[in-house]
Amino acid sequence: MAKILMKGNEAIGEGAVRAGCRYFFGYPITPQSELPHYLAKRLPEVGGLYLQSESETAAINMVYGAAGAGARVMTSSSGPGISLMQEGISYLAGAELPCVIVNMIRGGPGLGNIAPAQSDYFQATRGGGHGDYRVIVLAPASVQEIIDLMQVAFDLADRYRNPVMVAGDGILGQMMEPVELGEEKEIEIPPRPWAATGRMGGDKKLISSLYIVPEELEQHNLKLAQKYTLIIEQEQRWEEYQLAGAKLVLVAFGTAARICKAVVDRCREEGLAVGLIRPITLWPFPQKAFAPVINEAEGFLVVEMSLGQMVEDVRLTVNGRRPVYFYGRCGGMLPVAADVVREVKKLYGGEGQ
Amino acid sequence: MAKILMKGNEAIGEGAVRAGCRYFFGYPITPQSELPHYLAKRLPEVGGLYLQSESETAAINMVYGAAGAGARVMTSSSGPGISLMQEGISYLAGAELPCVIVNMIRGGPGLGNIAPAQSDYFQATRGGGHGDYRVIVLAPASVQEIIDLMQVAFDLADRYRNPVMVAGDGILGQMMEPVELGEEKEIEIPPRPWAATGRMGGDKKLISSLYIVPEELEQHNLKLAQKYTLIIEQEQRWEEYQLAGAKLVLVAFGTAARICKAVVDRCREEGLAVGLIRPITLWPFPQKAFAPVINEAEGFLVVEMSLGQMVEDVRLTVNGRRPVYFYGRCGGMLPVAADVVREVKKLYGGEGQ
Amino acid sequence: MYQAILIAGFGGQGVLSTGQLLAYAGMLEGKHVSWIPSYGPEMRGGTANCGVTISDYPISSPVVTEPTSLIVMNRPSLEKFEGSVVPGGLILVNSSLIDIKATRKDVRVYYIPANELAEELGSSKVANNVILGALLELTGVVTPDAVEKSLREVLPPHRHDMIPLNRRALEAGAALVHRSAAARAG
Amino acid sequence: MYQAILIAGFGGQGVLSTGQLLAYAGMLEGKHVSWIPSYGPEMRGGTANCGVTISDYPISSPVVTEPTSLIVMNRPSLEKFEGSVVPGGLILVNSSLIDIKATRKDVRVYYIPANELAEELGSSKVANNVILGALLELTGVVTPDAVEKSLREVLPPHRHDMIPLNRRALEAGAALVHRSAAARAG
Amino acid sequence: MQKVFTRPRSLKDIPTHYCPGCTHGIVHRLVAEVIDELDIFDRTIGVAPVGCSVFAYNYFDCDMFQASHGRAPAVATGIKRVLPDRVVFTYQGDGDLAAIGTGEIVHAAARGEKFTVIFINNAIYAMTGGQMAPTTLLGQKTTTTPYGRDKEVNGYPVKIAEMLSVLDGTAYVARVSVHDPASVVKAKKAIKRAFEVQLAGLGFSLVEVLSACPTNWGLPPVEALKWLAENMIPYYPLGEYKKPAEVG
Amino acid sequence: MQKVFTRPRSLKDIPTHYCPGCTHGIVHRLVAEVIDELDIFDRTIGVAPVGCSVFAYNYFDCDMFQASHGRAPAVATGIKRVLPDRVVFTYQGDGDLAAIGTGEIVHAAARGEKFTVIFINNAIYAMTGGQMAPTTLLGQKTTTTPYGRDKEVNGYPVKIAEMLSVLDGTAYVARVSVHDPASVVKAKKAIKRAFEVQLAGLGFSLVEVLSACPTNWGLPPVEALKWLAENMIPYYPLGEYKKPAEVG
Amino acid sequence: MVVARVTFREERCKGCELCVNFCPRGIITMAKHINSMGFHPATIEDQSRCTGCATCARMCPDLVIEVEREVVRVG
Amino acid sequence: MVVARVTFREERCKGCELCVNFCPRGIITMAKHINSMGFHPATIEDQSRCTGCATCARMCPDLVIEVEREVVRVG
Ligand SMILES: Cc1ncc(C[n+]2csc(CCOP(=O)(O)OP(=O)(O)O)c2C)c(N)n1
Ligand SMILES: Cc1ncc(C[n+]2csc(CCOP(=O)(O)OP(=O)(O)O)c2C)c(N)n1
Ligand code: SF4
Ligand code: SF4
Ligand code: SF4
Ligand code: SF4
Ligand code: SF4
Ligand code: SF4
Ligand SMILES: [Mg+2]
Ligand SMILES: [Mg+2]
Repeated sequence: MAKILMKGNEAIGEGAVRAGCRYFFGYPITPQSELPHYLAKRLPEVGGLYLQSESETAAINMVYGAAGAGARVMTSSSGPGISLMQEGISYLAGAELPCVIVNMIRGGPGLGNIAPAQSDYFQATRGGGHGDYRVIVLAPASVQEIIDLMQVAFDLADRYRNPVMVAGDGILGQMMEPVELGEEKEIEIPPRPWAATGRMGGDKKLISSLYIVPEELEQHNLKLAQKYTLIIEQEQRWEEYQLAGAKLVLVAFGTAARICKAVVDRCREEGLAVGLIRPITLWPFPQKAFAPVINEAEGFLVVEMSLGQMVEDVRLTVNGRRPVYFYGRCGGMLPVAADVVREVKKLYGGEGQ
Repeated sequence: MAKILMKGNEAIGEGAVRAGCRYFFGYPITPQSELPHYLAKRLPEVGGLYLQSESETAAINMVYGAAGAGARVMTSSSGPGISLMQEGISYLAGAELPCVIVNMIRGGPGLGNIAPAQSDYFQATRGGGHGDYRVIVLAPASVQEIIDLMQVAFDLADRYRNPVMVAGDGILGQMMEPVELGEEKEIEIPPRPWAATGRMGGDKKLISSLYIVPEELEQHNLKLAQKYTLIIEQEQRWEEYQLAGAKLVLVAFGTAARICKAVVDRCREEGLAVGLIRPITLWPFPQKAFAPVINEAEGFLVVEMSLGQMVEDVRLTVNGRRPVYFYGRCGGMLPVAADVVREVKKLYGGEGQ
Repeated sequence: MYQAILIAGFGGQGVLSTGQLLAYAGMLEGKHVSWIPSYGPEMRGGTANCGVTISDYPISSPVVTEPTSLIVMNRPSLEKFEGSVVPGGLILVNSSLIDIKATRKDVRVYYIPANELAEELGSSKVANNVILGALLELTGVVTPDAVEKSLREVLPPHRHDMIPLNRRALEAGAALVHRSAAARAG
Repeated sequence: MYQAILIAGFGGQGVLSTGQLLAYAGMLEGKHVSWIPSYGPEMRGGTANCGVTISDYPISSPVVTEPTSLIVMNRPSLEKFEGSVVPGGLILVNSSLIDIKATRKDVRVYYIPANELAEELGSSKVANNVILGALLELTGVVTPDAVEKSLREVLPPHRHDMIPLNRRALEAGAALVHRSAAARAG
Repeated sequence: MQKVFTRPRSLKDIPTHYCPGCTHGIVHRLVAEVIDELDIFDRTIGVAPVGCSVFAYNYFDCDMFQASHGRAPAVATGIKRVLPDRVVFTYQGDGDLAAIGTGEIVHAAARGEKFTVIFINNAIYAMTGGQMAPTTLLGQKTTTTPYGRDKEVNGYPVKIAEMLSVLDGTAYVARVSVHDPASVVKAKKAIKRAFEVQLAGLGFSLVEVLSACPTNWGLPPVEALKWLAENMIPYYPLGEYKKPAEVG
Repeated sequence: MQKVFTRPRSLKDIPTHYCPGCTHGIVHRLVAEVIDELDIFDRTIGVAPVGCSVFAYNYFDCDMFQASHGRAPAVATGIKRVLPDRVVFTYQGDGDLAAIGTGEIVHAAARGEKFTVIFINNAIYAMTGGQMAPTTLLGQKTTTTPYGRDKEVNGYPVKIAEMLSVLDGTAYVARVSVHDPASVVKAKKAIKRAFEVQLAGLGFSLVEVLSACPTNWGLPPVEALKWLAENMIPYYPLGEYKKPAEVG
Repeated sequence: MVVARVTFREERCKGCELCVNFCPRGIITMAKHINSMGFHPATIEDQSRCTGCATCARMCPDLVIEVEREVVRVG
Repeated sequence: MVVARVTFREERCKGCELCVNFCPRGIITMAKHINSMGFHPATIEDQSRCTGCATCARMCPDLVIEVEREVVRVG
């Protein structure tokens, strides 16, 4: 099939529709507006529903209702709105409901600005809400990958009965790239025997995260923990770029990773053995990606559009065996390839820090 | 002065009043209810205001208004309510407003239950809201310490113009212990030249976290980062218990730390060289506490009322130099001293894991 | 001296305030004390219990999971907590309300018809104090004087006329176990 | 082939859609392409620019910080972005709207009275295409045919009658730089 | 002999956790009776958020959702939009609906969501220990208005039925009470109408029920009902505030 | 010659970021004129949340707070409770006040908070790109109602002035417009009254201003004002919905 | 004369006395003994005076009361 | 005859034409040239016909217009 040129935000919408999502509840916020605009048009075409909620808090709870009633459902927002969803996300995780939440990260804290950033990494991977829970976090780096990962996102949500977050930034959302959409397939949504859809002659079903007896809540927590362990084992995803023989390994995701690819290219041109690990799942963090390189690599340079958040996961993974350096831009500023190359050269050979 | 018997939740209220706090905005939730009850009575006595807000979201924004207008102000909640405050906390941090936020942590995720837990550690220390920001987090372990730390909390908030969180749990809140309140002092609140109190002939003041130009937001972020670095240097607090010669060092805070003290006592009685580091500041994490013991200690055992959150900070601190073990109870269950002793014995001498 | 006392019963039976009174008395005697409540899943009406620790040394953990003494005011509490008492510990059973016996052999168990004794004194409301008196007598954890003093500080002035009755209840409980101890000895 | 083109001007001057057109054409020619917008602090009315990358190889970074070619439609954009162009690169200045000159000496600079040429063709709306034609002529990044084909796919059918005019605009731009190149050569 | 009064099948036959004399129990029964009478049990889905009725999911025997505090209308919206042929109701307290959940209830009403809200106004946050609710009366003492609710500090009680009636999306809004047998009969009628409005697809329906909380009011149950009649009803007049032409 | 019309001193003398013909500019001026006329500039504190008027803090020359989306009434409550002798106003859009901030505005009103709300109803989320607001009219096309607002999907536009008037805590509620010179004069009068009500300590005051967004309505400014008059006013009748006896 | 029967499911009674208060015949009283939940349960004194009006049942929050009545078939 | 003067602060004008539309005298028009913001600014054609009613200023969202009027002192 022919390629078409598409914005990242629109690709999220189209990817969701093609993954069988028929319900969107959300509240407008920059820089993800093209997504609701797209879905407001597109969902009715496929018999779906775009409903603008009165707030992000309402949106995430509509998602809770729709997911509990058995639908493939999603919402989308950015920083401030995602913060408002934290209680709801914690409930979704607690009640084990599948859904997809998009966060097009912007500059923070507070109102900050609408420029691209990655400073919601902690919130996404550690759980910005209360309690012990985890959300699977996917970080695409191109418009084509958005299309592909939306299917993955809905599938993972269903497989593990867990919220999945797709984390991008304003650049990914507004950038246009060619995409191959492929045939539109009839999606079969896995059966949901647990959904509360009215008894209709069957057993009573309950959607809840309340376990008033501590012994029971502990059991529930341990059950969730088991699930999370399984996800850590099975679902780590990453891309490797020029890792062969790399002495310095860059680690970056999303837009920062694209810039880092350019950095790797330039460095390799200049004969510097630099490679890149691009986490695609931010949680579970792709620790497996590090095992094969840790012996050869002399160090790691984490590049983020933040003051340094993923760098903690890299440090936890490397666990003191190699130095881990950090380079970041923040507040909506992008790392410039030339600056990162300079940083690489400073570190190269281990003269860093 | 004579001691009086006081509940932890009430001590928070009394401690706040004695620290010069005159404004409380909050929404009821178990297990911190005694605090609003106490302040609803107490604040009017000292010319202060207890105002019950329509929601936690409103509460934290009332705090924003009151703090920006120059008041010593606090709010309080637990898990679900704290999650709803995340956007507001991010705004407070972004606008650099001083205030105190109490979280009496309960079992999660979702509605969970009302039993004591520590599973909001990530949320508190990593920022559950969006953007790069930090909140100073204090974790008292006794009613007397609550009284003392409330003063510290308000002072730190003012010194750094930053929100301070006091993190307890249902046990700390509902437990009664004797406290020495001391003389009620006239508190002088530091001047707030930045507060927006009406121009009254002076310069215009603005309370805001909006920096629409990325270059400016980056500068703002870097300024915040500098402040955070200063806090990390200056404000690490912890208690050491029986650390001399400890081969196994327990690390625990709050209620779990009290249980661990009993564990240390029993172990020492049995001749096992076990000690305890009790972080009082959860952020900044007291990394300095580890330097003196890391050579002698053969390992660390982190005990939490969660599935393991602070353990990441211990791992980041120890950075692979010693094994770090974890023991936790969750869902509102408490570690039982005897069980932890058993765990210690398993690990003692390094036969662990 | 280290005593960890667990007091358990129905919500509304006053187990929480009895525990507070005990802790208060310990404080007045210069001991380290802590009091900690625990509620059942029901918001009210269900079971309630509290743990009181009184010690000569700073209290590491206020959580009473292995009590040295247990006071039980209803049957479910006896069934639930009997096993947790340390060997050699003490169980005080309100036999006015509990129709079964404890099964532990390695602890001392006393059956106190607290409600009946209290009603004899003039008010079933002081049943808790009867049983508390027995505890004081058997453990010496605090003195009855300290409890009386605590009452004076805890009760609002208009209810201070209740204090003599409470004192008599303490004494009745003490006398009972004294007698029964004597009986045993005899 | 690797071209990173930055197109900058006021919001409302159509710089974003011109960039999209270029990217589309690149895609139709089987190239790797990306388009990325950037807005000024103002919600609207302020400055706007977009970066288009067209390459024979997969595009690592879509962010155009060091353009090989720069098209500027207003004075602030020239002032802001002139310095970012790679040495040896290209700057196309819409001299109908910009009354200053570029200062760089290590790049090729062309001044194109795009609005005037467009009005000569019949509509000032095709000014962007005039300047785009010049870019195509000077860099060969895509063919005018590909742009025409893109227009056919991008424009709604009822506006396809605009395509010939757009094509003429491309050609006018091309001719101009052709001429000026000839002039230089001459 | 014929049974003239027996428990509705839509309620599970287990004891509730409610306090003696708590009228939550009466309202539960009325809702269940209506579900039985309309024969919709099998396709009914209930939503109970946080409040004393948080365990309602144990009592109503239909499919149930436990929702976060105040958000039941949003959850119900999600359910009903996915399953438009099911019958959906929420059961919310006054802290829940009239405080934290104000945005959700106003907008569900404005959107004309086709579900039914049972709104228990007991002038208190009961579950969390008797704090002031938005509906607490002036002068009423609660754990957070120890000196009585003062309009200068806490403002005025919120009249939900009146406020929501203003919205074009509401089809049926009534305020009832359960403080005596006659009121109970009327309350049931209103609840039935609300469900009928939903079944007819006419829009949003809400029944505000004045309800007693003997425990937190500090009154014996019989006294509590008297207090309700004497204090709440004058401020919260009973009646049907809005009804569609189609309904009686 | 005497100046009969010149800029109020409460507005900073800088250009605004508003689009051509955006009536946010007119309302800014009216508020500033009222502040000048009441001579309260020095003790006035404004609160502007998110929306096209997010930069209002740059224009009003008094002390200002930038508030999170929808929460200006909560922020203003915090300010006014700490500084009861200051004059506090919020300036909020319809997305802000009537959607995400519903809970905050209803409860500030119910509490009778003594500040003034300027509520800009332009039937759209302007700042974020023209999405449907709760106040968007039926049939109106926006970026999220590409087929026109459909009551079956999105329900009915919310009438804020009417709804808040029901609350006992509101002292002054009016709806005005700025679509022609006579309306502008009336709008200013209402804004002045609202501030006077605050100064007199009578309670909560709110002025809903029907305002044009030519950009997102896709109309030239003059057409936009006509559209407002012909479409918005019939659904949102102008007038004083509530006023205290003390005020004219 | 009406033939009616009210039955109290004693173990479910919470002793709230609402039935006592609202029975038009005033024939319900609270028992002396205590049920398994610790409450004095409601009980009917004189079954024969009961009209089967079900007022008690209607006011009982705990579904303790069931009411039966003789149906008089006319014709 | 009224002596009045309207002054347009040209660089602030966004060319919205509201003043043009509402001037009762119809004496405001849009200039051919473009100001620094890129708009055709409003301008007055015949100052002498201006009544100084300030309608234009009242409708201008951008405070472009200032109005002066001769005060006729009576007596
Ligand atoms: C976000 C959040 N905030 C607060 C609470 C605590 N909470 C639980 S129920 C409740 C209010 C209960 O009052 P109401 O809704 O009137 O129900 P009632 O108990 O009176 O029946 C509160 C504040 C919570 N669970 N979640
Ligand atoms: C929590 C949160 N959600 C969403 C946004 C994005 N947002 C900013 S302004 C706005 C709505 C603006 O509409 P309105 O309040 O009507 O003001 P207008 O722009 O129309 O003047 C939205 C949704 C935000 N900043 N914060
Ligand atoms: S506390 Fe009040 S509302 Fe809750 S169950 Fe008891 S009486 Fe009912
Ligand atoms: S988008 Fe609309 S509301 Fe915003 S400035 Fe432009 S015209 Fe005004
Ligand atoms: S049925 Fe009527 S008469 Fe009989 S006991 Fe009940 S209320 Fe009394
Ligand atoms: S109303 Fe029901 S619960 Fe109350 S006393 Fe009568 S039978 Fe018992
Ligand atoms: S002052 Fe009146 S007459 Fe003069 S230009 Fe303005 S609107 Fe026209
Ligand atoms: S109203 Fe103001 S901005 Fe608009 S055209 Fe007239 S002078 Fe210019
Ligand atoms: Mg209530
Ligand atoms: Mg708007």
